[in-house]
Amino acid sequence: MRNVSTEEAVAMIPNGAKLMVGGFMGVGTPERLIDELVRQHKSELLLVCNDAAVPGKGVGKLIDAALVSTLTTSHIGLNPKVQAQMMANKIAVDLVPQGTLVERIRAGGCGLGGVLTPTGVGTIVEGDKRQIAIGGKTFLVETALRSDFALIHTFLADYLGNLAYALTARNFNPVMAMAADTVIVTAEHIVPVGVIAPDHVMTPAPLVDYLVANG
Amino acid sequence: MRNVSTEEAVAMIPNGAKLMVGGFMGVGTPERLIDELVRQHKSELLLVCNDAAVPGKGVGKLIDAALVSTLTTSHIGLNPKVQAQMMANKIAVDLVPQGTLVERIRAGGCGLGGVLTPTGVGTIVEGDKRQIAIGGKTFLVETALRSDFALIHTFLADYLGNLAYALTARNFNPVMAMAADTVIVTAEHIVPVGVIAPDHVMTPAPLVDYLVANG
Amino acid sequence: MDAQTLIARRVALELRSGNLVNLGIGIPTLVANYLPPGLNVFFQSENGLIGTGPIPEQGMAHPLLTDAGGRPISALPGASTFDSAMSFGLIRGGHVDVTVLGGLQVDAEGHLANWMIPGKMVPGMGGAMDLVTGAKRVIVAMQHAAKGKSKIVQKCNLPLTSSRSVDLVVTDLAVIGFPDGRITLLETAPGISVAEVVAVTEADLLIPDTVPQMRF
Amino acid sequence: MDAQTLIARRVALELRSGNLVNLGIGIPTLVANYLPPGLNVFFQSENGLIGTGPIPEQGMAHPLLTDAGGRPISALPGASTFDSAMSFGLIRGGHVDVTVLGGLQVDAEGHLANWMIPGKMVPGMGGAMDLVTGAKRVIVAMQHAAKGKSKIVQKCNLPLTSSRSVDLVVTDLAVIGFPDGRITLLETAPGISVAEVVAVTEADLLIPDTVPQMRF
Repeated sequence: MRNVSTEEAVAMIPNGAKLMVGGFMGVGTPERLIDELVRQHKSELLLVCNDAAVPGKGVGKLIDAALVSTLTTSHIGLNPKVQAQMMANKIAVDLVPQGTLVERIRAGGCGLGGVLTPTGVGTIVEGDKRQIAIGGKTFLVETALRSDFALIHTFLADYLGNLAYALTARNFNPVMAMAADTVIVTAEHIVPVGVIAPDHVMTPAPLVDYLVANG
Repeated sequence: MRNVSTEEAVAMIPNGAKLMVGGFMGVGTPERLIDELVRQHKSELLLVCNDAAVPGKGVGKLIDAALVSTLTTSHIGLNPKVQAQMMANKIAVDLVPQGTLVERIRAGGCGLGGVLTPTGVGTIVEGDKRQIAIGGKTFLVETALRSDFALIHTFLADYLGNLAYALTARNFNPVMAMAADTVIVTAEHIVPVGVIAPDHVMTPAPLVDYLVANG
Repeated sequence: MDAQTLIARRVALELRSGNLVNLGIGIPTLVANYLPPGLNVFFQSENGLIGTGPIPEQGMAHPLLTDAGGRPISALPGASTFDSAMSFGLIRGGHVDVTVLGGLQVDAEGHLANWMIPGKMVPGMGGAMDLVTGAKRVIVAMQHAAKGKSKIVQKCNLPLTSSRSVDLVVTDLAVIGFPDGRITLLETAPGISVAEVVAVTEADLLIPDTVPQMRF
Repeated sequence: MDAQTLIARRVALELRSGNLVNLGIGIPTLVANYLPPGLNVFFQSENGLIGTGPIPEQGMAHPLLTDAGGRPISALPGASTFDSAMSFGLIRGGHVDVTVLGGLQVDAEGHLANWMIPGKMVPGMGGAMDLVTGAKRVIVAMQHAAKGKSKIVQKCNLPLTSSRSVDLVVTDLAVIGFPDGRITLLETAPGISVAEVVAVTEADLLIPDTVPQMRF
């Protein structure tokens, strides 16, 4: 694990990078990294996140700045700018059921090729996905998702990079922290080793590549 | 959630039941329930657990008493009695790679039909399992496992049934607590609601059917 | 009593002590306000919480504690938090006893459409597909008709949320169920006749000999 | 220096600061005793811990803190615990930088057999299949021969642990690698000649022009 500034962290991300960004309606999203992505104008991003948040918040700021070319997500209903960019063919949106999205990311992080889920069977989510019958029940083969970078926000991080999330800000963060080649973390509080008890660590230190230092 | 005595808890389990039992080499195994299974002589059990422990400890006591007809597990190397019962055709042992075993149980608890894993490809674990190629890589289709009962041991349980495990005694317990029709829990400490902070609950209360009361 | 309150109160009667319940956005959210006295249920918020409580007092909200719509909530004693993999493990794995969702259409087979209107509105399915597929019991809480058109249709022409049929539909006019797989009028709202329900319902409802008035 | 110590010390040189390392039972366990000064690695115990420390002082052991063999261990500052799904997510997902495992046979293609001898010994694979399939780097630490028979064979006749080839084999006689997919003698143990290694090795080793002595 290395400590970096916000600028250094975002400078590592090239245009066109595939990013997973933690958060649910902007709660648990690393806002400092999002702001810096906008400031450095990283564009053509392939974004994977639970939802499109709202304009001006969380990943909504990346949409505001038109930096996203492809969005893989479960919900865009509260961000009218995504709908507008879709109509104008400025963004491609791949809608994935929320439980399927998190399992695909988990699979990517855990070395699985994918999972078999009943969700989406008999709906347009089926598309041309493979189907498998087990015990008379049909499942869709949903394949693993990975990314170049995961941008993670945590409540507590210790000096080694152990992370503990708080309340509903955990959401996609721990799963994404396993599914990217490079994991960059912002923390509300950076604390000495031992402040987070071993049983309360939610993302173990070896998963974290970069921790954004306090300014 | 209901509080029950050890006797009541085990009386619910019929001969021939399929049981998942938490623990890893007997660490994190609900010993009181195991002892009571032996006392009530519940037999022909279909047992799913990480390993066969050692004689006289954890699920090893069920083997000692010859109560297990089928054992699905990843390791029996430290329990010579399993080997002896195998040779005598008194127990059928289905060996499953540890990571595959825990994913199959997780799938059972999470409503997935199974997972696609690279583990076992090109080995005798392949058997007649379906294989799926994704992105040029081959995966085995490993199907979900569920059971009639999960016997769980926790460090802390609160009055509602929220659970927090300690140290390496967590292992298979939280995953099994999702994958059984009936979940029975023993706790080292039963504590008031609120002693376990919401962020530190590892098995939420609604998953627990029965908590074994202090004697 | 307005229509939304009636629906919410009627749905609340379906909950049982100890149930793990997930409420969707809109009318379903109101159900939590009308629990019968003494009934203890666990409410799940799919962004990662069991034990959601009411909107916090002024100045007590925490930005890291919200519902799935991003609005501040509180947590009750005994609450637990978890990540999205666990949250949907609970949902898809059948651990949620009851989910209450809004709907655009429910059809004679009990199929629900509630996540998009092609060419018009594509909010995304969020957690709805997992909830309908995985919850033990699915209740749809919605207006009986929209702009004069029945939302209880013979066959959904909007994209389905799941191939799994819902268990109960509660509207401002009626309670509808699917005993033996037949769409059936179970109760009528106060002051509404069976004939009135039939008149505004596109689906071909089975009408039992006696149809009681809606409890609430 | 005895054979086991030599092997463990040589393997320890392969670890890098910051590595997440999983050590199997037997000789691999000894590797933790010979870390070069200043090297900080995380040791994982697959029963659910990162940050394993040495055997606790007399009277300090806790029954809920053991290694994968059930023996008491301690935990270092910064340790973390987790369930088996997470533990094997780390292993299969490529988050373990190095795993060191014992072996029954390694063959010319780098295939490892280490979990059963049909008809004789069936301990089960435990976590070995996931470790060999998923870890970034797989090192086998074992005696070169057993009962006079080479464990470095042309082709494994025992059931394989994985179709993935291992990266390095360290024995009491040699270090063997697989550059360009060819089984190659990389180092010889102190006092052992190339000819001696070749004589006790069934597999057809590639011998470079110069073969240095084993570092340790």
